[in-house]
Amino acid sequence: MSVSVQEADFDVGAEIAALTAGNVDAGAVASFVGLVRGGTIEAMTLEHYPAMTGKALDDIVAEARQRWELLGVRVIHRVGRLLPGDRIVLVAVASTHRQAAFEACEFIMDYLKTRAPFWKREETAAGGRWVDARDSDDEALRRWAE
Amino acid sequence: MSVSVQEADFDVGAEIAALTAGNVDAGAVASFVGLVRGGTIEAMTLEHYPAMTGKALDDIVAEARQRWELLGVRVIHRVGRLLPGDRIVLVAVASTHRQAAFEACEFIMDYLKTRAPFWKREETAAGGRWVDARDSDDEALRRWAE
Amino acid sequence: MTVRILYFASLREALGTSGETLDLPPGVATTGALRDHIAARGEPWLQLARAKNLRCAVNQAMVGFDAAVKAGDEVAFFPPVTGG
Amino acid sequence: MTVRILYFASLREALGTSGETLDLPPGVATTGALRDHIAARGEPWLQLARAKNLRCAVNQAMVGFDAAVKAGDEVAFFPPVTGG
Repeated sequence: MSVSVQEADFDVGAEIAALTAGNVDAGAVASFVGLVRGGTIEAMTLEHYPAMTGKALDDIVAEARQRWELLGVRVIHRVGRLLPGDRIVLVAVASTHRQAAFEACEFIMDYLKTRAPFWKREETAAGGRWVDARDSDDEALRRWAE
Repeated sequence: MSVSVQEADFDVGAEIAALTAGNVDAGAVASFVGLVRGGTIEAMTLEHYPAMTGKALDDIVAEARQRWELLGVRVIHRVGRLLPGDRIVLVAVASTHRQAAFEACEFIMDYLKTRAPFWKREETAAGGRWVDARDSDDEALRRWAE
Repeated sequence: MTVRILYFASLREALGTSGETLDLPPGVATTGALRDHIAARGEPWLQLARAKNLRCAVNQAMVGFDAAVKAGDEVAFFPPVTGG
Repeated sequence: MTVRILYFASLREALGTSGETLDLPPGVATTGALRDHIAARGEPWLQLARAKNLRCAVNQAMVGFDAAVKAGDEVAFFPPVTGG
């Protein structure tokens, strides 16, 4: 199972290890963990579009597998209310060599950030507010255009 | 302590978690794990130049910290005899945003592959042989030239 | 013959509802036309016309505002996504 | 006045030694000149001249073959690195 959307936290080390277990060709695992930043933020709630989320993530992973020779992909995205320091997302990619693993991991994150139906709402002492999309995320996506 | 050279295995999840513990600005951790590939390889021995290794890795990390705004860097490289599936290297980089974390992690791996004094010797049923350097590693390094 | 419409995140809050079932009026055959049809109700629905970078999906796939809409479809309107 | 010389990996194996202490001969003032001086002994030391992409370090920092060598330095010769 390569994609999960869940309220529960996840075990980064176990997920990365599981990705290459028993696969003798796996020489490289690139991964990314996104966390709730603190500062003025007291909590963050992740809303999503349940009927679409899994499908959108599956499509992103399928697209990455078409572009690169990958031995394993794992995507976990949490939803619900999270606190500063909590993990939000894990993307881990196994391949024979590091270049494919790094590129595919970045590709999946860039697509996830702009195409997967998640929305963040921050709580601060001053109240709640929806996080604005960042232009830099759209720019990041553009480098993968063919 | 950001750099370790050791015979012992390491705990990827614990290392990644430690990198951001208590740092409220850390929103992103990119990491890389390199593993011994199997197939015809029965074992792999990592030789190094002990007096130079730690210094070379420290220099690479310092260079990455000059180029990107990083909140934490961890490099662990194993030496000695390893078996297929064993972890060889971990590079993990924490930053506020993902782009810096990914770029610095790739930069450190590219430099490590071409500048850190480690040498791999493979054992197969046919005997032992020293692994040849890959031209693609020199090419990977060139993209960071200014 | 109806369509199911869903609203998410700040748009859901601004509209005060997470969705509705709507008879597809004659002549409304694209996501853009459907958006304009709903916005024409006036406040708070004008949000749909005003929203900067409104996004939409038909049957759980992101599409543009020229995408076809037909009876039985699930159409979602939402602001740019911010997960990850 | 001597230099400490180290050999690693396949070069160490080919030479049959991991290092030596050598009197720095007059006129040998660079890593390249030191390499040629050692290679001039004949086999197996000719490996140093023959080796494709030989690398070297002075006092634990990688340098080119035009780098200065002076008494007391630690000079290492080795094949391209293959860690990671």
